[in-house]
Amino acid sequence: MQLQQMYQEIILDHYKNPHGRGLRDPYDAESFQVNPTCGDEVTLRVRLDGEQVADVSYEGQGCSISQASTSVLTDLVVGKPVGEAFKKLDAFLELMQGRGEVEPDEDVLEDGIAFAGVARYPARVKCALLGWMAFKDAVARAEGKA
Amino acid sequence: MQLQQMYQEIILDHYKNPHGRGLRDPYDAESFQVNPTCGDEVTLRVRLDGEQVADVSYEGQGCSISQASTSVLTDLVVGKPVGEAFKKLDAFLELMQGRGEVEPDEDVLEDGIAFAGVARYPARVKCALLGWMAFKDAVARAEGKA
Amino acid sequence: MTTTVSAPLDVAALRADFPILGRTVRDGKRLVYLDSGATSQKPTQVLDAERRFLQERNAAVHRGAHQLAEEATDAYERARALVADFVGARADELVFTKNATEGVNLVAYAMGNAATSGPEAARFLLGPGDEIVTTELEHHANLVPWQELAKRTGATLRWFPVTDSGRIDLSDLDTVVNERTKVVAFAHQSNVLGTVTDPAPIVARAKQVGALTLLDACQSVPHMPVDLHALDVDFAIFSSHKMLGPYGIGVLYGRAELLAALPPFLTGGSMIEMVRMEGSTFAPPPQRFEAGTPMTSQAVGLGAAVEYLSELGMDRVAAHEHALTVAALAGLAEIPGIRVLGPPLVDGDVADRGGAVSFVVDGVHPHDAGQVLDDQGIAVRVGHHCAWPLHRRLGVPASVRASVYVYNDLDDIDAFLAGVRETQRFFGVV
Amino acid sequence: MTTTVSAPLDVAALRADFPILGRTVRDGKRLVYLDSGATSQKPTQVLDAERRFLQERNAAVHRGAHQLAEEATDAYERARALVADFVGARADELVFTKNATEGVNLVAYAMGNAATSGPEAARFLLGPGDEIVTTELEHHANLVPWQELAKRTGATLRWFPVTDSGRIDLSDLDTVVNERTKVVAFAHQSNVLGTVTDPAPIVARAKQVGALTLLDACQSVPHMPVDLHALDVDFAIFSSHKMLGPYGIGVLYGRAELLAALPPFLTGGSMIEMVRMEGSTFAPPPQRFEAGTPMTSQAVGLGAAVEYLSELGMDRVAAHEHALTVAALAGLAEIPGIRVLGPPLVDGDVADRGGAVSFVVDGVHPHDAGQVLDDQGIAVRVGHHCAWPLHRRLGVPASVRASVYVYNDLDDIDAFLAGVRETQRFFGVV
Ligand SMILES: Cc1ncc(COP(=O)(O)O)c(C=O)c1O
Ligand SMILES: Cc1ncc(COP(=O)(O)O)c(C=O)c1O
Repeated sequence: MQLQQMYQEIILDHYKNPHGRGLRDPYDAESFQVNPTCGDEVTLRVRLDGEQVADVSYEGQGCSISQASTSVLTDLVVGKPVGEAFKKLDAFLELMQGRGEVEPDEDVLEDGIAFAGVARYPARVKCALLGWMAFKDAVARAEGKA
Repeated sequence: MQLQQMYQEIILDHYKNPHGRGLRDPYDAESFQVNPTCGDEVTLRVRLDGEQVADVSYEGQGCSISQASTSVLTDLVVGKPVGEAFKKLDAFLELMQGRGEVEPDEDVLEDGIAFAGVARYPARVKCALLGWMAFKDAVARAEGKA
Repeated sequence: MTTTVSAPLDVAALRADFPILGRTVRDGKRLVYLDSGATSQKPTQVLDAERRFLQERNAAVHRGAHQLAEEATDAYERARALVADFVGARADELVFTKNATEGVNLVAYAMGNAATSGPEAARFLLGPGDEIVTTELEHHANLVPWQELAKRTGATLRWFPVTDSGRIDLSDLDTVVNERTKVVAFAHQSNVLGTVTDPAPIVARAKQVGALTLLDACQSVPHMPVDLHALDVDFAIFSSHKMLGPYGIGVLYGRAELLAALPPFLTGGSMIEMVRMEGSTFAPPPQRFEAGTPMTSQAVGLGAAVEYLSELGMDRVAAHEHALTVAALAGLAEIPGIRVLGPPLVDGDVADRGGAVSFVVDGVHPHDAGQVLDDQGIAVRVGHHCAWPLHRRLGVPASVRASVYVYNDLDDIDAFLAGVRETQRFFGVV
Repeated sequence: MTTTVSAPLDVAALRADFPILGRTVRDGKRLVYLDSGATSQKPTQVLDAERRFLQERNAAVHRGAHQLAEEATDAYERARALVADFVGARADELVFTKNATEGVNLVAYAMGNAATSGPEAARFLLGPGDEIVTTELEHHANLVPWQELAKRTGATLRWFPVTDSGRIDLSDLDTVVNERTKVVAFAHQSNVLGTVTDPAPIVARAKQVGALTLLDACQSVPHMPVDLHALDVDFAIFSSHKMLGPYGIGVLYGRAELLAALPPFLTGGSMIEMVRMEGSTFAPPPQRFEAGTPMTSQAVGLGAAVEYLSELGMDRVAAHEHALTVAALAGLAEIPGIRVLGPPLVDGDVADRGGAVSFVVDGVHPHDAGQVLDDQGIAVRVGHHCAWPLHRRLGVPASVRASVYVYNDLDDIDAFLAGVRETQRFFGVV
């Protein structure tokens, strides 16, 4: 069944037990992103500490894919330098836009490699990217401020 | 050749030697009509004398069909009661919109029956009606005034 | 619904006209197409009509004097007459647009253009203090153009709320539609809930206060007999692609007298009377509203679609869909953890409800539910179905929608119901 | 023109792709189709591509999550990429409209909407004192929308005059386009005269004063290689039906940065970001400008059309048409009593002149001339060809236009020239 390729155990685990969920203070910038076709939304906050991503907190509603990928995002970027976080973002973007043709690098994406199956469903790619786009936007805002 | 059916001698004669052409004073009302696809136009004046069409004068540019049919119009309506003129107008309209299926009545339309062939070319029907529409409009204006 | 019809649709036979239904998806699953509310499939007869036109008599319409141009113009205008006849209107009351959305925008922009038009357009004038009325269950196509018109003119947008069971709440009709109201725009049938609204009380009240009415008939004209003159609305819109016809063409109906006074919207070739560099005058309707080269072959295809539907009989189409809808609702009612949006079955039946069944599965996001259904070959729509405010009103971010048409049968409904149970099983919510 | 091409078009072979050319008209006359300037015929490959799409993968694009919807969306977006590539643009710079006319209206209305939009739209703002520039040879589609925009905003419309030989007169370029100019809209190739205008000086001057440029490429994109990035215009429009593609779809090109700032025009489904009853926000381009269900299968057909044209090679297409145009002009020059509009042959050739040949026959009204030609199976266009001011400027109420495309050959030109002589004979002017 193809479905199992998309809904990997890792994804369902993150969906049922999301990491880092909830909005926290203090934060440097916040981003609100919405998926216009399904109405899914995320509000995501970033706190930077110099060049480090000190915290990412978020709240929102959405499908298993969008919720799980935001949870994975926090695991991947919190505590990392912004430059490294953006490398991961680029790798995740490449994976998701690869139509299932891109081989993910587990060293970079860790649990994120579970989304390889999602990349074969173009309509779901936006779901997987929702939190990541919010992160990108929030960091840009935070750096704009600084 | 189908063409001869459309360009009857009568039509070509009226085209080359139009009756009643030129704008004359006095008049009760004037109408300007244009064929939006080809730019053909006619300015037509009507003078009523009580219930009689006392004069129709016109000027314009257009194809043989539009010029000839306006010439025929003046022959048919000048000196006639308005009611009779409108009966001829209705008969001519019916003929022209009949797609070549309507048998014209020579007693009513006289030279106008020559246009039976034109009715088979829908794109030319508007040409044949240009002067007649101007006449209808001018009479309505003249009567509105009176 | 109490339609009495001689014989039901012969679905097995007519499915042969839709070769796409024979294909498989997702590793060999039979395609169960339940997304006709978004767009319908098109029968071979429609495709053939369009192709025949293009290979035998294609030319620019209303512009040429040669034989091909004559034949093309005849085919185009014949299609207009066929469609007009299908909805109880006169041919010159029908404007071809690119889709239903353009139709609403046409009316909204043309009303805005009344400000720079002659006195005959004064009845369409709109400004601060004036009100535009719509409803909370509208498709975005019948909401956003009015929001924008309000923004451009300073008029105020008001709306009818929606009841818990998903019907337009008309209890404040006389307040919502009042002397300040210029136009009332509402859906004949909701694309999410299937709820059918009787236009009569709204039209009566609008007439009382001199407001215009616009009926969104996108989900009614394809699915039931509709007689626009009998409904007595001022404007109506619908889309070809939802009624077995081609993409790229929709219809705006306007009462003859109103179209005659309405200022133009899109301008350019074929809609003019006279053009000078200094300014232009415009042709009478419907040409005034059909700027540029029209969707010629698509009109011919739409003509073939209404011929196809007329042959089936719209009463029979409605009865058929009603039977499928009742079966779907009855089946869903038996599955715990399913919340159906809109009017429920009462004693095994429901009135004024067309064939759109939207629902949520407790514990499973609609997107995820749709994915499991898709994996089984069942094509449904997930999301807010371009009716975001309605979803907000009903307290759900999104829903799953199954929508039926002439080619669906009870096997499709059974497959769908089994698919919903599989969704719950897959996500472990049962 | 000095296009060097390896081998000329194999017209005899490609005519087999256009079955309509095999039909007869007016009692068995061979059809000589010389009205491609109005609309082109469509090859079987285009019809097949559209039909295949509809019978194999039809579903609503950008809205569904099921497999059909995925495949349909892919096909639609692949078509956008193909067309973008064909005109040297990026896919996200291309908006699908219903025809070219809608494209001009889109820009004109969206500029008008800048008045009620945010600060990012300020560059499009227009009011009294501002100027819009067009030319005296424009098709009504690139004139009337600007007249109406001027009327709505209080801006002033100005225009470049036309020289006796039918070229845009740029001698006052620096006066006509000045600091008050907001937008300059002009045709790449005249649909009446065939005159090709080099955009470079106009674009350069517009940039100097900060004005936008819009290129009407309706008659250039189908007939010659066009690279929009190289031409450096801000907007451009063209129509599918004139380039072997389906009706019901046109293209608006806009530089990415401009589309990103341009306010929406048509509003409704699929172009929104977020909708509340109180107001809405909008998606990024191109979606922002594609409200409602798009012309899905038509986009696929247009994609197939540009593949077909690319395979022929646009250089070869241009060279082929040039040869036919020169033959037609040379033949007409030998007939006394014919006045050709636009640039004449000089030493047997003419530069910057595409395949539209318009003329008047002394003593014979164009409508009558067209009728005689039609009677011989020759389909030409008569009238003002939606360029009324140009005809007024040239001192004729109307003209006869023969326009060629890939499927025409020298036999067609010979038949046409014989037909013109027959016209004179029939009306006794020789
Ligand atoms: C130069 C030019 N501009 C604009 C148009 C309008 O194109 P459409 O009618 O497809 O909108 C045409 C064709 O009619 C044209 O030839
Ligand atoms: C009720 C309703 N109104 C309007 C529309 C818009 O139709 P279209 O997308 O064809 O313009 C739709 C379909 O999407 C609809 O269901």
